[in-house]
Amino acid sequence: SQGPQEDAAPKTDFKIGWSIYAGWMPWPYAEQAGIVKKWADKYGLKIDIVQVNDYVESVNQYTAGQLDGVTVANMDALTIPAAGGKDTSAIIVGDYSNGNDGVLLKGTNRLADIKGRQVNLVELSVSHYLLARALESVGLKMTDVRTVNTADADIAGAFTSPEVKAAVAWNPQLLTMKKEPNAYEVFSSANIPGEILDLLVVDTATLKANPNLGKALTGIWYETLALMQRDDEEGRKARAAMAQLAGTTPEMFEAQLATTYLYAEPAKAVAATSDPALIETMKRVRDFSFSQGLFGQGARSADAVGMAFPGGRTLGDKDHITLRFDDNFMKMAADGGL
Amino acid sequence: MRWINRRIGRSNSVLMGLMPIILLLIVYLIIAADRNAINPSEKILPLPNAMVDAMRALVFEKDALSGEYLFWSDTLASLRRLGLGLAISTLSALFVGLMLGILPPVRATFGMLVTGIAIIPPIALLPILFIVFGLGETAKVALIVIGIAPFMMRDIAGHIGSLPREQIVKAQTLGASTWQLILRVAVPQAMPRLIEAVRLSLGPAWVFLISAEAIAAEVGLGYRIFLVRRYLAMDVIIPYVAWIALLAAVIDLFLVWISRSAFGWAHGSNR
Amino acid sequence: MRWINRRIGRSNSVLMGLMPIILLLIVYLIIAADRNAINPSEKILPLPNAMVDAMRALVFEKDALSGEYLFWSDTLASLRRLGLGLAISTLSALFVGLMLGILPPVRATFGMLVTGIAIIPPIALLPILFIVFGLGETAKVALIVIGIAPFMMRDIAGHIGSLPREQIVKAQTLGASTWQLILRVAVPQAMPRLIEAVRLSLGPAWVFLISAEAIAAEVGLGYRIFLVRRYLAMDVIIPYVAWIALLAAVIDLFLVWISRSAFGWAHGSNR
Amino acid sequence: MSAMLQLRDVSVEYGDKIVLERINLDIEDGAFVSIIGPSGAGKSSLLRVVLGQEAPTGGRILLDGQPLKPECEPDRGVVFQRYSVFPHLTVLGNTLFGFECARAPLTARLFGNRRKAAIAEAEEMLHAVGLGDSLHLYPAQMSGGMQQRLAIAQALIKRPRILLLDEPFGALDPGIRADMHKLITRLWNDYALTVIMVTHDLKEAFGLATRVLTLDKRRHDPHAPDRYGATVVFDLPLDRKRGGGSELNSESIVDGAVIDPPGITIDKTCNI
Amino acid sequence: MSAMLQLRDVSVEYGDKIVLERINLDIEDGAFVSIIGPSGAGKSSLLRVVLGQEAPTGGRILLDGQPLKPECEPDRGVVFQRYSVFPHLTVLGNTLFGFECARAPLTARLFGNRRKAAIAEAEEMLHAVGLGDSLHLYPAQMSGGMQQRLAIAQALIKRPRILLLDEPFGALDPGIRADMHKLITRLWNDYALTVIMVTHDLKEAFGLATRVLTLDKRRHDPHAPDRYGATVVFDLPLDRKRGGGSELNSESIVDGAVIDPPGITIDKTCNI
Ligand SMILES: Nc1ncnc2c1ncn2[C@@H]1O[C@H](COP(=O)(O)OP(=O)(O)OP(=O)(O)O)[C@@H](O)[C@H]1O
Ligand SMILES: Nc1ncnc2c1ncn2[C@@H]1O[C@H](COP(=O)(O)OP(=O)(O)OP(=O)(O)O)[C@@H](O)[C@H]1O
Ligand SMILES: [Mg+2]
Ligand SMILES: [Mg+2]
Repeated sequence: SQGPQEDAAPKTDFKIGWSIYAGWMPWPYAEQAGIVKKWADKYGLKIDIVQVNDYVESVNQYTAGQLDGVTVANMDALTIPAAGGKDTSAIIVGDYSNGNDGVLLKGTNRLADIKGRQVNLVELSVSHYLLARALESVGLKMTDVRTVNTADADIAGAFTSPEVKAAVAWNPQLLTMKKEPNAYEVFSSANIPGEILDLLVVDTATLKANPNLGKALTGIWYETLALMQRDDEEGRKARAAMAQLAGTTPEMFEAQLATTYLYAEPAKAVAATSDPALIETMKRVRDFSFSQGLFGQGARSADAVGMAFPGGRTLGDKDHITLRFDDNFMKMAADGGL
Repeated sequence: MRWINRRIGRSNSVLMGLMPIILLLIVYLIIAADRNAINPSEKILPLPNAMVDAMRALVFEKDALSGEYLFWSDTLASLRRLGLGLAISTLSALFVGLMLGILPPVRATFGMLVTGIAIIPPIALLPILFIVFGLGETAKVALIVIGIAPFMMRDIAGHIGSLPREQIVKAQTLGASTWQLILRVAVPQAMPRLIEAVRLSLGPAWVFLISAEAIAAEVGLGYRIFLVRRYLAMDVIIPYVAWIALLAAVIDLFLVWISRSAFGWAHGSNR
Repeated sequence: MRWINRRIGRSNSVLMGLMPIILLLIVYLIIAADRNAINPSEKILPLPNAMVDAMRALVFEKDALSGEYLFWSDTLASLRRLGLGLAISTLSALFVGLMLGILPPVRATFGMLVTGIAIIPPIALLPILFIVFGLGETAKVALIVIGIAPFMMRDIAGHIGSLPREQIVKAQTLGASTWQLILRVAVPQAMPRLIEAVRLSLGPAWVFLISAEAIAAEVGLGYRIFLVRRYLAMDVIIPYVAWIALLAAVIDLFLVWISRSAFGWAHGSNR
Repeated sequence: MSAMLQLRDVSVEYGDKIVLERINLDIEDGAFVSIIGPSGAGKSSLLRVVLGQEAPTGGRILLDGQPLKPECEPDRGVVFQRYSVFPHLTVLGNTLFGFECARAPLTARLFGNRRKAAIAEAEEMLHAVGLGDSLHLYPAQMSGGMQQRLAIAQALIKRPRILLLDEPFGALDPGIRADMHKLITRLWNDYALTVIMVTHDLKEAFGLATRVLTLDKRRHDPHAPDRYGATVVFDLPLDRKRGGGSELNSESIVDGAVIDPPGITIDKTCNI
Repeated sequence: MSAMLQLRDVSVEYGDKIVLERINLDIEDGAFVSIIGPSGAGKSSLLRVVLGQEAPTGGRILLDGQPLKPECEPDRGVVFQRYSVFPHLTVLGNTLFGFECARAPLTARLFGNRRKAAIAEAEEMLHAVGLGDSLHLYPAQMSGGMQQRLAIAQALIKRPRILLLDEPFGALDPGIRADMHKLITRLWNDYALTVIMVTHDLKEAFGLATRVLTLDKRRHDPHAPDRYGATVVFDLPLDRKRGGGSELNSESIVDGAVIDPPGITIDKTCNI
């Protein structure tokens, strides 16, 4: 059985799931470029980077124990594995969405015009959260719009339909949809910097039993980031390869990276993780999730799921901490201790 | 007595049929209890009490936002779409299947096209479907129809095409025109098969309905399932799937009953 | 001459069959040209030259990273999964269908279960499927099997169940045991129907394959379609779908050919 | 005037197998032709081409001097060897079918008084074939002989110009068979039908017909049995005329049959 | 010793319709029983219950003193009224089927020498029924009479203890029919079979059998035709004995038949 509370025995084979998103493309690139193997060998491990096409399914599979780690947004880490009782550690805070998610309206560039419209979006996702924040910013309530759940793979196609007048989406779909004539981006994650975080999470028990896994993953991540940040031929080549892995052109990929705030240096990531603002953000995300019923029917209060932050600070039920922001490995990377 | 010759009575047959289903339920309960013992907030294989808790709100409580009983409005919306999709598919299958099966020129002209449509996976061409049918109810019904009608057409065409040639000849010697032959010989003999085809298509129809509701919807059984999949709420998904299975089983039994009572000649002991 | 009696020759029939398909193509071209004239960056209905451009890289150029021709490795991967799924479904349909069709006790015990499984939409239970079968090839093949095998089983069971009772009786008077009767009477007569069932299941099988590849895969026709769907790259999707249709049509013709050459007795003019 | 039905060098082949070889035949209007011949000779095949169900592989068939379309017309009625009736219609429904097609081109169903009239006619015919008690049975609920009688009633009630019968009375007991002989003779007389009947019962063949044809192979190559086809080896005009009584003493059959079995003796001198 | 096959108050009903009513019958080992009776009387139904295909609605059937299982056993062979052969097997395959089941319990297929021996035996039987030239045809490629002969060969080759024949020779021409009579008589003689044969040909019934049964309704209510069932109204033992020649002068039939039609005269004094 894959019960997360079990004390996982030390092992050497690990599976890390990822799905296509600008901020996560370093993972498959690292695998193809041999960076994964290099670090895995260094710690005597075998790390399998598994692509799951459907983002929700990748997180579900992680929750079900099929994967040891997965790339996930902060809100989903909270509502799927953590709320499902799976003790999860976020060991890498990779980036925050700085315009990668946006609210689009057709025929108007005033956000307030969204009132009364039907909005297509992936319900209960970060898009939903972004919409809530956008409405809040112009004094509207969730009940002022009608949401229509639309699959992320189909939202670009759906947006071309004349019936659809408003949508919330993330990249790369967002870029495609922006090209639709008459479409305006009226609100984006750039308006709420640092609230939509993209993480790498691993099973806490597995990590405890195999600290080397955390070290190897962190090592892989920052070596790859350093490579892709370079402005020379090699850096360009790396980015072009990632673009291809994402099924797009280098230009489109660069455009997506431009709206992704990558914590390229581990020190910055450590700073962001230990910043009390993160607690504030997670509280807001949590309250939103609870109000939408994302903690399941059993949860009686927003405090049902406990979170831990660097420096021993916590949020919610201290006895049931299932989401831990763990900056130890990023610190090691910052200190060159890997 | 040889196994082929063992006839099973009606009540026995129901009992025996329930056995493996009850067995599966027990296996599920054991595994689920096991997992729940290890992780009290286990989400993937919830225990019945968790399902009951989760469903109670959906079934008995008005939703704060919409003021509706979600479970029932989901059911109603899905059944309406399914019913419409099935009805359109059945009628078009009867019509096209008959033409294909009995009129060689029609078969020559459209047989390949129907096969082609049957073969193309509609979910791959969704964007084009959006353009043609929009995103509303039409699109959902259309996806069901595109998904199952070609299969039904081919099935009916095959059945009609294999009617004994003697019957066709006989009808013509009795003065039947093409139209009369279709009306009085082909249609009535296609009916039991059509019901059979609807029964066989019921599973795929639900698949397409749920796919359609997963793509864009505000209400519906498939909508709810895909929505709560976002937080792995199997305590809602499993009861919903069980409910779908129950609805489908009822429709299935109803179809069997219609076929037996309206087309008894097709069910007589064939000697 | 009455329409029922017009026999169409082979070559005429091919010509007539191509007509509506060519007509559809022309309609597509007109609409696409129209849309492209209005919006030069039209994405949903691309013109053929755009498709050729988009496909050239996939078909003829090695992918820099993997060193593979993407189009061909997609095709290979999908065909392998499809083939495996179809093979397993066919074998299990033959086996289970026979047992259900010919042995009343088996039908009583498992008929309801098979109907139940046929009715439950497997995509609603995807999370459980992937948990049970993992994220590898097994899950994709399993989705195909769960999607189409129950239908095929019911179809074969129905066909075998409606074999003339005289044949079963006759075989027994000739000394056939249950096993011999299955082997020599039921199996051979189920074969042409089985091929027919595979043909009818081909469409659904592609749907399930693509659904599976949409969720978890790194290569495959459905994977590519869903990958580029994010960018609304219909210039890749449409050729891919056309290719799927072509592959399916070839498989279909191949199955017809097998059936005709191996089971000629089932295709003789029925007098 | 030339014969109504003319076969000119008609041959039928199935693949390599030659079944009928260069058949030349003239059938006059109002004839009652019996066809006899060994099993597998091609009697049913001959009926099929005359019916228009199949086109002959070679030769021409003329009806009233016009080439026969390879299509079945309502001027020809048929009773198939393997009596086929519509499984989804009751006895009455099967019998009414011909009327409904003729009298209701659009709906192929009759209502009200026209339906009553049609039913009366159908019931009379069904009584004549002994199915008066079984009006509402489906074919699957009937015995072989009953289905055969239904097929006969179905074809006879239309009074087709040419009636093609393929062993129509094979599955009937002598009593009913005699009734059938009377019935067919009466209809042939009253409606000027032309009848072509395949039978294995020589007495029936000679008793009812105005002409008996024997179909058989003229040549037989034991090493290549499919090489030569059958043709008309004997063509025997009889002197029975329309309007005359049946040559068959049906009475004697009825008397000597099931009702009174002890009366039957096997008469060795009976040379049929 | 009691009779091999005993029917005690056997009745058969389909829904409300009473078909057979309280039939009591003893059939001795080695008997050749012909059953005659009007169409729809229940002859085929009687064969079906004796075969074990259907259980009687009432009464008991004993075989060798044991209750008969409602199941078909290989000790009983059958030729159905609507001759049914396996459509997916050739003539040879259909005939070999019985051997293959008996001699290869696992594969139901014979190979090598055993197959050769079986084929030789099958070919002999097929020659006897006149299908020696058609070994590799499928049923769909054969005429009605050929299919019927195949069904006969298929049943006879197994030499079952009890042979049930439902109008086995109905679709055959007189020449072949005479051959069949000889064949069945020879097998009945040589293998001590018990034969129960339904036929409409009285000459056949009386010529071949040691006993003739007539099945008919004893009472008939014209207002409720389904009210009363048929039963055995006559039971006639004949003096034909196993080993004796056929009472039927087959020679005369062959002589007087198709080969030489002009020799045929309709003998009005012939009282069958
Ligand atoms: N499934 C059924 N339902 C209702 N009635 C039936 C069914 N099967 C047979 N019968 C009736 O049983 C009676 C006897 O049928 P059976 O086939 O035994 O007659 P038969 O003596 O063999 O006649 P034939 O000489 O015409 O073959 C018929 O009147 C028929 O209508
Ligand atoms: N589809 C076919 N393919 C090959 N041969 C065929 C086909 N149909 C019929 N035949 C052959 O044609 C010949 C004549 O068949 P037909 O049915 O006309 O015979 P028949 O004279 O009616 O015989 P019976 O008296 O037995 O009914 C047979 O030898 C048969 O094998
Ligand atoms: Mg014939
Ligand atoms: Mg009978």
